[in-house]
Amino acid sequence: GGTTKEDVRKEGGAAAAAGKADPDAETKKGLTVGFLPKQVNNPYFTTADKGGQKALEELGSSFKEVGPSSGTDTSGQVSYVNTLTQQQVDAMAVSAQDPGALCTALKQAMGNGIKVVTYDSDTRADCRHAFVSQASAEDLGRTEVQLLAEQIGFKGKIAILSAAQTATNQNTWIEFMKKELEDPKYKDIELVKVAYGNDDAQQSFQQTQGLLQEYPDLKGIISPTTVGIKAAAQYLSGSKYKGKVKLTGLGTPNDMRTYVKNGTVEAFELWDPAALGDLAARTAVALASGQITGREGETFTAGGTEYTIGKDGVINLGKPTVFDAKNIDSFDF
Amino acid sequence: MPESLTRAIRWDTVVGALLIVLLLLSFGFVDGFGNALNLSFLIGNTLPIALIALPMTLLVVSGEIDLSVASTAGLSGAVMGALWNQGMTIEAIIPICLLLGVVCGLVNGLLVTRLGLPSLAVTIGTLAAYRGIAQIVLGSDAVTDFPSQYLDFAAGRVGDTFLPQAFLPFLALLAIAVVTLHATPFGRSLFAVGANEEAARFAGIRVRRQKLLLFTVTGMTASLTGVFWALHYASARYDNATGLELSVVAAVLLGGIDFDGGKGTLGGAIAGVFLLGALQNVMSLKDVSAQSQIVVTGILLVLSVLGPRVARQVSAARAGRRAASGKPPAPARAPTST
Amino acid sequence: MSHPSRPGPAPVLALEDVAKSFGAVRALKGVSLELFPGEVHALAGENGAGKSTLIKTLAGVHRPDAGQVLLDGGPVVFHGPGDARDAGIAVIYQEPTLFPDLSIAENIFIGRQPRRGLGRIDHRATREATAALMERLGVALDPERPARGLSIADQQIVEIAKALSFDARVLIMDEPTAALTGSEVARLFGVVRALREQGAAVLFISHRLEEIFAICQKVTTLRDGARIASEPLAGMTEDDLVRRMVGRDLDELYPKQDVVPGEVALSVRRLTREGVFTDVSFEVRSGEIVGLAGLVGAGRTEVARAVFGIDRRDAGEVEVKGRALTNGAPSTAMAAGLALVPEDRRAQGLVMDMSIERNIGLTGLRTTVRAGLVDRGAERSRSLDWAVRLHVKYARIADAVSTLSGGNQQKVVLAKWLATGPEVLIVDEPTRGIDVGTKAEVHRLLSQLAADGVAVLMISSDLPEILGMADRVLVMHEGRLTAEIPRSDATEETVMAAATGRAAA
Amino acid sequence: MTVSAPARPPLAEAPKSGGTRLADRVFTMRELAILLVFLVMLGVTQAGNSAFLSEQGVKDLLLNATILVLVAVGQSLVVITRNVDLSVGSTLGISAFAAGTWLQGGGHPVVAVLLAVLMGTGFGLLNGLLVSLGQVPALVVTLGTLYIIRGIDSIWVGSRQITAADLPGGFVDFGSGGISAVPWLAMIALGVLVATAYYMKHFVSGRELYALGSNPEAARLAGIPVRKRILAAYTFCGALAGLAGVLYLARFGNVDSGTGNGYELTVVSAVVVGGVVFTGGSGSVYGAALGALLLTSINSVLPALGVSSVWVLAINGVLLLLAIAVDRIVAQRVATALKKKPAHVELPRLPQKEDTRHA
Ligand SMILES: Nc1ncnc2c1ncn2[C@@H]1O[C@H](COP(=O)(O)OP(=O)(O)OP(=O)(O)O)[C@@H](O)[C@H]1O
Ligand SMILES: Nc1ncnc2c1ncn2[C@@H]1O[C@H](COP(=O)(O)OP(=O)(O)OP(=O)(O)O)[C@@H](O)[C@H]1O
Ligand SMILES: [Mg+2]
Ligand SMILES: [Mg+2]
Repeated sequence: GGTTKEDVRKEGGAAAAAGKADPDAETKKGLTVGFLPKQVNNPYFTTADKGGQKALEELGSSFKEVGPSSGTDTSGQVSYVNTLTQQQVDAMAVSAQDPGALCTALKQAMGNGIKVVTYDSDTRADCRHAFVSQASAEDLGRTEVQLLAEQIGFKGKIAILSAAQTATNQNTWIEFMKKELEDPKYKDIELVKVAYGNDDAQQSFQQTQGLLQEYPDLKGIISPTTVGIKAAAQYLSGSKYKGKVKLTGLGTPNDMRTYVKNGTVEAFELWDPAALGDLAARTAVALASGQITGREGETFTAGGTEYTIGKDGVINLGKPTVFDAKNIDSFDF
Repeated sequence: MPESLTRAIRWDTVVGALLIVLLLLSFGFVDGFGNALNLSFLIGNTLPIALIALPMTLLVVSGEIDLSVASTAGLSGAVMGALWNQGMTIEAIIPICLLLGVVCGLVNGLLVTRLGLPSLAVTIGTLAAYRGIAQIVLGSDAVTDFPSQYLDFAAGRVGDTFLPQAFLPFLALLAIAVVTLHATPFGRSLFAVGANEEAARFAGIRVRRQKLLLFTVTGMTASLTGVFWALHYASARYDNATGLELSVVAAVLLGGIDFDGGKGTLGGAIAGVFLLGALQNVMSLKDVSAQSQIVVTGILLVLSVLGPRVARQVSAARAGRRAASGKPPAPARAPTST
Repeated sequence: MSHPSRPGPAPVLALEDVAKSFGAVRALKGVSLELFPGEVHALAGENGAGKSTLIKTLAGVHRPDAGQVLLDGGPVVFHGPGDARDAGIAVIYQEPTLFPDLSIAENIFIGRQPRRGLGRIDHRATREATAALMERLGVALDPERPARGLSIADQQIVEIAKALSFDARVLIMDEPTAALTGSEVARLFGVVRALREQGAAVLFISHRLEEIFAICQKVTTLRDGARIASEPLAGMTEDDLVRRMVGRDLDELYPKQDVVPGEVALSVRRLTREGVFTDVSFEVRSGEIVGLAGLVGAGRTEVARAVFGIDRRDAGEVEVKGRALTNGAPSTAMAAGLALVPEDRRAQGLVMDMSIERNIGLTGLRTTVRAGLVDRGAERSRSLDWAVRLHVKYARIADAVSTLSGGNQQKVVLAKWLATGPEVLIVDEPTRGIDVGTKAEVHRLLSQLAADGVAVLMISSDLPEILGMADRVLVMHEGRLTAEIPRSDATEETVMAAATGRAAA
Repeated sequence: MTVSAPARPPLAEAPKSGGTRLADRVFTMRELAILLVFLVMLGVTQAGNSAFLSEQGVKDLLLNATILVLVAVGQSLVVITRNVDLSVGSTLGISAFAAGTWLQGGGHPVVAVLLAVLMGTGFGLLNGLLVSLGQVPALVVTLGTLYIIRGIDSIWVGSRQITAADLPGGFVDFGSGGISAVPWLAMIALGVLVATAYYMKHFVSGRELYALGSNPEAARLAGIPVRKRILAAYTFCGALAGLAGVLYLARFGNVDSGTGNGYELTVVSAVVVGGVVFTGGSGSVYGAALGALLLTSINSVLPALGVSSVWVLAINGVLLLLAIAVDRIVAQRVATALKKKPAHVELPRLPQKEDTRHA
């Protein structure tokens, strides 16, 4: 008689949030908040963390950023959680490479009185106080399908070019895309394949080529990853498929500007990463000030907007922005 | 070269000394380094590298290399997750994973010893293959709900001390490895195999069998590491431990193990592993950025080979001077009879 | 000028009071030497006397610690082997230095290939020049064949061809004949004589004294790094020369003891390895020394390898003391009491970077064990014991064997195998590169072993050694045993006849 | 002539009959084996998907291979000298970024190419100096410089990136353009490949690279300028990595601090698959290039056949193993053929001693 999954399930998990929130508590100053992105030197995270830094300066607290130089170095990220714990920051904002791997270290941190906010990419709910979500996964998934469907006239084969197969957020969005496609108005659209480019330019390139060779009558591609969409756009713009195969997904305006202008891409979307960092920072400060504890239903104000904490301590940033030839020049990130 | 033998011996003591100096300095001057939690994290995070470094050192001494270790670890973690999801008991899963590691190692070993392929090439191939199989087995799942007594063992400490519980079994394995390499006939013959395989064969050493055994043990240790990794980080994913092979290789090289085979000590290799681990820990605490840490690691590696080289030249020059000064005055030329 | 008094031509190349040390070892202690055009000069001395070191100093491999090298009477400093080569000095080193991946032609002409327009290599001319050289040496090696897998003898031939290709003013040869049989040696000497007549200066090293007397005019003897004498050979006897080298009179060179052969210890039946040798059967009895003769490439070494299990046999059986040996398993052969002293000491006999102690200890790893661990004390005393018995000249037993002179390395190989206390001993060119004094030692040892009941199979290209030591001589020709000649009938003529296939069975 | 031996066949003729062809076959057969594997793979894929070898498909195949071919050619030179350069990925990344920064500032593309090549040359020189002057194991040194260059790159680049928008349009178009199915980039790579191969076969210094990889000690004794040659091989390898960097920029229109990360294993695989032996002295640049072509094509073949991405990695690994195993078996066949054929063209009837004496 050993231990099986069933036995463990019976034990049940522990809830993270404890204590009582005081919405009227004063916002503390002089706090230190450590940002721990999936990877330093990643433009997306740099923009996000800059947003966090700005918010913290505004609130009179200080900012620091640490992180591994590789986006797959999970053990490296764990040791950085440990480093922040040792340095006794007041709160940390973490974008987790792995939902489970950081748990032990994060729990140690929470045990030492450090408030933990995850942003962009979550861990298990019991390993942090709150999660700042870039946009509701449902919104993202559904709007991307809507964007593409309009571009291809609600007809034809489409494919998805994702990042790694394990990317949790990608997978959630893809689930919602599939749900959206069940709507009868998409009855002429067929999702033929989900390909994985592992957030690597060359691999995303070759996956795009493969999709087009396998389905020569492909009408559109959704790539819900900034690396993937960029690589796919670069490939399309240099091939005979330029303008014929529609491409949309998540991308940054700076990355995609050329391709929107040269007609490879009509429209794509993204939330503002700086706003994400900003909210993560403000949530961290609110937690450290005792204004919230991460329980469902608590509310707090950040940058003039009131946010309500949803189920499992999730806070949604809002709707993503759609970029196209008309508005793209007014963004710079 | 006589120096090259003594070089290995000297270099591993240098690395050991460096490690001690670093530890002493860090205890004294780095905030947050000396507390039990940090030390346990430091050791816990370094353990996977140290574990794999044990058989890797033996393998490298015998003139081979296994780059597939990280993938084997990932595969065993993935299989562990998949079987766990199937509802098997953890007590049955772990032996299966170890067995799987044996098979992985055996495949490497057979390809190298039977087909005579270079191990570097073979294990680059299996590096991809094993990781790929892991991906097929577990897909995008991340399994986290392993039983807490196992998780606690893999992440927990001995009482209130800084020692992770898993460190004690590691010490036992280390002792076994040291004795095997440096005191048994088997280990001793590995040095001969690494330095001159043909001469070893002529001396009646069963080269192929030994190598096969080493690859198998390496595979098993790698899968043990994979199991430990999944429990330590409470997460079984197909991409667990990606890139670990390079860390192991770097640490082992730093410890003075010669990749041409036939040279090195386990003490040096393990000192190298913990030196790198401790250095990274200290640098993080000191807010040295990840990028600069990479540069420091690189410089350390270059110095680890240039250092002994310079030391050798200095000592050779000194010996030459000594010999020259001890020489009697040149004798008068012997008369030639023709 | 070193010798203003001397009339006649000036020396092309000379050493003046040259000293060279390796750490604590003083390999050369103020040695002088002069090489004149049109003269073959011998360098004689025991193993480790400093001959190779002297040659490497002339060749620019080593820089002398003191003293100088004179070229055409003026001092020169060679910064590397390239400088010496450019000065017209061609060297054959003691150990072959070939590039296994390159063809024989490229091995010979590397760096000096004939060119055509724009500095491109003229491959055809290279090939033809090589073929011409081979013709000159009377050996039909294929110029396009890669050097990998050439037998030691063939390697030596390529080395000789390389040295000849320089058309050098000075030709230096460090034991070029050690691996060659009589006919190739004769051929080589023909070429050397021709060169001498064309005015080249030649420096020649050999432990076979008859060779020195056959082609040299002058001899310089070294002992312990110091020059003993430099004198004309005319009027000297072999004993004179030996006395200068060793400092005493020589023991009998072939101290063969008469023994009554015991029972069959090694039995080889219908042994075949396809394409290499066919249907080889013979027996060796306890107490017997059986010689295995043949021309270079006849397949003797291959037979020994297959008997010991290094190579797998395609057919046939091998029995040691009635126990059949597993195919391709040297470890079981060793367990049965078989030992093989291989012919290529660097590649097969020794781990060059390992200490003398551990090299000898390598064959005893399974016997010098206590509680599963290596018994270091026993290992050291076993190694010391044999190193002393074989007069290995070393500084410390923990030194790497690579620091030993060639002959002393050979002794370590012997020690390594004798230490196993074999019942059947196969020695492949056991005295290659060993000086006369030690050679007698080795012979006495083999003789003693036989007297103690060990069965010895001795492969040698040194015909006098075979004739002097063997109770029985087996002769191979092109992969087959062609004759078995009892000691009483064995003469140079009978053995050569069988070896060249003229008396094929 | 010292000796007359009428019984022997004329020697100058003998090699031409069997030897030359055999020796040539030794070298070409290994490459043929890889080529065969490659062609079979293409054939199977074409059968499964007729769009695969369309004009666009062929162009894609060639484009995908270009960068790896260049780096593999450089790497093979280093490996032939019994060394290795693990830092090529880092060099590629940093050179690409340097070129990108130059172009971003409005620089001329030709200068950008020169800049990248120069940068690569510099790092190659550094590696070469460390390895040849220090006479230390190349694996360790270049693993060290891999980290160092990568670190410097990340510190310098930070989170900046250069995208197609920052580059002159002509430059990016050049990256994907060409004459029908043959891209410009592939032509550059082919030019470099053929020139290098010709140099390696027909120039003394090229042959010396083989020699010193085959037996370094003998090379020293033969008076080959060992350090100079090793230095040259590393410099060339670095220069090609730099060139590959700027082509990468043209091709992908995008660089950041992660560009070229982990590339060293791919390059080493390509070289090994291409039959360049790690212990030095044997193999050819054509083999390395074929290895690169094979490896990159696998990544195109699998998606084209509609194989799920989940399987790609595993199949990749197995194919890699298969390729080396096939190569090995071919090599063994050749070795056996060599062994069966005696070293001696024909065993000469050795003349009696008296015959030679009369010289
Ligand atoms: N590289 C080296 N390092 C240390 N000692 C060396 C080295 N080379 C030679 N020696 C020592 O120098 C001495 C002379 O060696 P050398 O090789 O010149 O002898 P030799 O006369 O050629 O002997 P043999 O007949 O055995 O070839 C020996 O004691 C040897 O051990
Ligand atoms: N390792 C090897 N690989 C390939 N061919 C070899 C190898 N060793 C020997 N040969 C070839 O096999 C043939 C038989 O060589 P072998 O060494 O057995 O002859 P031998 O009678 O012992 O002569 P030697 O006097 O050279 O020792 C020769 O033509 C030789 O070139
Ligand atoms: Mg010598
Ligand atoms: Mg032989």
